[in-house]
Amino acid sequence: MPREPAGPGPIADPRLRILALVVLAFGFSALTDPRALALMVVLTVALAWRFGLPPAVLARRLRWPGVVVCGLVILLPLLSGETVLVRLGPLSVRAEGLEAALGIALRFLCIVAAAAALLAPVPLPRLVAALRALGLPALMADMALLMLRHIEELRQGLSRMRVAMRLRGAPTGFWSGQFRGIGWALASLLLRSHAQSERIYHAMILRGHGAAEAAPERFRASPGDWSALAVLVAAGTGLLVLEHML
Amino acid sequence: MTFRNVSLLAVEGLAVGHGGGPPVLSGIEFRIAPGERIGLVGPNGAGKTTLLLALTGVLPAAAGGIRLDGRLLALNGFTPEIALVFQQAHDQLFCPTVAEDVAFGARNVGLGGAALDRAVAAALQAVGIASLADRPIHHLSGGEQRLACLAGVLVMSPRILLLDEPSGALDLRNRRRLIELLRGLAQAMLIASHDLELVLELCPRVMLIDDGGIVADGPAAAVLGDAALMAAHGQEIPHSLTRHVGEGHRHPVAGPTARPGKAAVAGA
Amino acid sequence: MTFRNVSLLAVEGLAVGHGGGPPVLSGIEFRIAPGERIGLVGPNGAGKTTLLLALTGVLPAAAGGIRLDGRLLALNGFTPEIALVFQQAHDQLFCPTVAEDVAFGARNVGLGGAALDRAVAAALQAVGIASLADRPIHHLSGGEQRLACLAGVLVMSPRILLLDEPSGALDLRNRRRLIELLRGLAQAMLIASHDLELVLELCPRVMLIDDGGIVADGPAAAVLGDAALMAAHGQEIPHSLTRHVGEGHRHPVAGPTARPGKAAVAGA
Amino acid sequence: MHIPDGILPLSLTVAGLAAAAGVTAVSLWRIKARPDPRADVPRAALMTAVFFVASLVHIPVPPTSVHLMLSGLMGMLLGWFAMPAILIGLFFQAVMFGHGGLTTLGVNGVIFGLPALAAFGFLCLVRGQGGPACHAVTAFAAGAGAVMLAVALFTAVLLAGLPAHLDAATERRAILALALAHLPLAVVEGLVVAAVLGFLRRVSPELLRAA
Ligand SMILES: Nc1ncnc2c1ncn2[C@@H]1O[C@H](COP(=O)(O)OP(=O)(O)OP(=O)(O)O)[C@@H](O)[C@H]1O
Ligand SMILES: Nc1ncnc2c1ncn2[C@@H]1O[C@H](COP(=O)(O)OP(=O)(O)OP(=O)(O)O)[C@@H](O)[C@H]1O
Ligand SMILES: [Mg+2]
Ligand SMILES: [Mg+2]
Repeated sequence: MPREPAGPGPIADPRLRILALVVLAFGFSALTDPRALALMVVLTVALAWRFGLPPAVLARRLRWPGVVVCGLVILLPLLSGETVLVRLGPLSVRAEGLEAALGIALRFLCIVAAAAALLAPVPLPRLVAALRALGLPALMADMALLMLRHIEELRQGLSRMRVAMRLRGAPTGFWSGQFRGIGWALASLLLRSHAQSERIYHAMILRGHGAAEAAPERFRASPGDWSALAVLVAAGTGLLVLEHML
Repeated sequence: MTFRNVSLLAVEGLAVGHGGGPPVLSGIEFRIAPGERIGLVGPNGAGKTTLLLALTGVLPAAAGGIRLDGRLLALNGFTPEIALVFQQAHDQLFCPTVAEDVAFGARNVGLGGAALDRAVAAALQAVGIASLADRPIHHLSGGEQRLACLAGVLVMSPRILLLDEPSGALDLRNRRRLIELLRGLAQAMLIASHDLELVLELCPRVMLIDDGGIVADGPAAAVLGDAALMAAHGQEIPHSLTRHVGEGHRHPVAGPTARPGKAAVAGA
Repeated sequence: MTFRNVSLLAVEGLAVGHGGGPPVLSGIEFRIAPGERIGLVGPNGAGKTTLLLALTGVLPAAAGGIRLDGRLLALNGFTPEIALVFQQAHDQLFCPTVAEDVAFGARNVGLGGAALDRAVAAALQAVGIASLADRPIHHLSGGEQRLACLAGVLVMSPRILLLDEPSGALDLRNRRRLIELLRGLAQAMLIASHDLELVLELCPRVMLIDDGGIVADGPAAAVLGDAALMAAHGQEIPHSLTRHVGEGHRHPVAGPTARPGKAAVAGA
Repeated sequence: MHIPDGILPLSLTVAGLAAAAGVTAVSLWRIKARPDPRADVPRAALMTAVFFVASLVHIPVPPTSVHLMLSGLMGMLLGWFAMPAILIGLFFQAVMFGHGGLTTLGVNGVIFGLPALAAFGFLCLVRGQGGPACHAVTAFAAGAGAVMLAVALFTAVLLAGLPAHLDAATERRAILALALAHLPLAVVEGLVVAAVLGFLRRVSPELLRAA
């Protein structure tokens, strides 16, 4: 089957995208020195530009974890450290805490941006296949693919069931005993899925599942992919070395 | 006391879609009189289910509104007068046993104690599954599940029943039984179905929807018997309206399969 | 080269049930000739799905056996000659995209590389959904899903197709398209359906099952047109076999709803 | 309770990854010891999908709304499949919504996985004892307990990973505040889990034994 490239950017092979991301993300997470952090930001901006990361994609990924990070970034300067910079009434902003908070915010932003730039364009099933090729156990890869396949269907099933509850007057609000209703809807969905999974297993056997060791999907990395990976790995390790030398 | 020109439900210039997308239906305009039974037909993805959901007030209207007895329906309010029986029975049944599932709605319209028990028993009796009261929902056959759904909404004494594909997956015996049951109910009904024979048996009036609006609304025999209209919207005339002489099985309209190169895309 | 008395599949005294329970069907005995199309009708819970599953070898036989070309079928073995299209399309499609789902079976019959790609493309072409190859499975309409299921089994070049309720949830346009498609295939087929008009159009021979066995097996018009037999097993004669004169909608047999006090219990 | 990227030092994220990999290896080894490990994959995958979807449901808890965590329930229904299932779920949450993080996948896996396995062990211990009321109480305890255990692990990891300028009193206050903030979630989750298990026990007890 013809395969479209994994997305914009110099790496087409999703396996190499994952490897590059692992090196960069773990490398970034070890940086604390302000100069290393500055270089990290420069590298991330270059990466986002080169891989064509749309700002909307990044913004969507920042929403969830952003809450936790924002909480820390606001609290840390007030709670942590001795050197008081500014007093705001009963609160005082301290240097060590501020530094730690800035580090956290920058590392968080850069890792999320790098992950979004490298992985967001790769379709999820392809990502799972790439992980399988990198050594993810077959059992987990199969689970992941089957699960992906059913998420949308189940989401619609659950929302239809909740509409059905509301149409028959299920009260909303905290103290309405609706937990039992939610639990029952969830249990119904589980029962249904259990029966369905049996039929799916039959469908798989009927089309030869396990009859032959199906060949895992092949990936081909071009020389260009490898050189781009080498550049990114060198940049990531370079930052780590810099952090330790400074 | 039922006057045809007294409308129970009035839909006025309604436009409705899913989750902020473009409207699936627009400019929908019709009235339902008390006790009236209307068939709703149209191809896969025409918006039959969408229309029924909109009438219950679950989907926000992009334009227009729905009036019940002249009062405007509130979004996401609870309107026990309008009841929906879902296309898939298992989406509607979520309690462990039949009796509990029927009691769920009854409790929410304010019944309790002995009155609750009486109402549940009466509803089960009405659809003829009194003997299944204590059976777990998941051990029922398809036909029984659909009857349980019906009992679960009848117990709230609705004035309008919205039925989505009521005969789907039923065998002919269960289908016939369902038809007899529906024929015996006094409520107004809107029945969405691909089963045109069922529509023909139950509904004096039929609405055909396609291309985001109502394309025909009139007496059942006139709408369903109009070969040109039906063919234009991917339907076939029901067998019982064609003049068959038992000499085989010829279909009156070749239908859109005659157009070459068109895949079976409908719902998109 | 197709002789009616050369049997492709022979079922001999088969009894089969679910998970160690009592057999749902027993004493099943019939033969299918190459290229023959047989309809399988019967009420909800009669065991149509069970029989089709048994024929593929995923359900253990309590007695008897199934022979393909004279060889006995092994339990849970892989027999690409016999292909089943499930009642619920979404149970059968488990890969992320249409092309991958079709390739799944092809890979397991030993295809690979360019031959695999060619076989997948040919199968998609045959059912007319070549343009949907890279679409995710859950973005397909019901009709398209069923065509994808069919492509997924056709790619393994089966000699017998088992179809479970192929027209369920399809609108008339998609149903008509499916009928034309099936009519054009050379494989032998066993089609379980409540849609008697479809059975009548496709199958010269019909088997009626009920009460745990085959109660009738013969030419379609004879079996489906036998009012007494059909009524006794909760069926109705299809409209196209009754001599209608378009004067309304009367059903020829009152059916078992005439028996009082009998709930719509069928599947149990 | 997902820990995002960028907060924890390298040593902790790598240790978390190693721990998660270890627990997963043990789980896979136990699964492979079954007569037909493949037969359970569709079931485990589908149930995982149910949990993934259910964890996106908002429940109003004044003044905000919470998401179910459900790791206790996963442990009780999936058994040894819980850990691989949780890792897969976390990976997709991170990749699809940015919920959690990629470097913290291992740490988060431990935070959610250990309570799941603890609930599984708890269920094995008390299996089949007492009447319906007793069952409801154990189910509530398992559901709510799993949440509290996860909160404890979350807090411990966070405090270990933050810069060491915090004094002991601040740490104690932070732990207390976090525990109190999650109390409503624990109660909600306990109630939902009790309802799910009560339903399954009445309607389909074999599902509870399947794990
Ligand atoms: N939850 C949803 N989100 C977005 N779009 C939807 C949703 N449900 C339906 N649609 C779209 O709305 C349109 C109408 O769908 P609807 O289900 O109302 O059709 P229908 O007439 O009931 O079809 P069928 O005969 O197959 O039941 C379709 O194009 C469908 O793709
Ligand atoms: N997985 C199962 N476990 C136990 N019993 C089952 C199972 N599936 C079906 N049965 C029972 O076997 C009998 C035959 O069911 P089957 O699904 O074969 O009927 P059917 O003819 O296909 O019905 P329908 O027309 O509704 O599809 C029924 O009594 C049913 O309750
Ligand atoms: Mg619909
Ligand atoms: Mg069946």
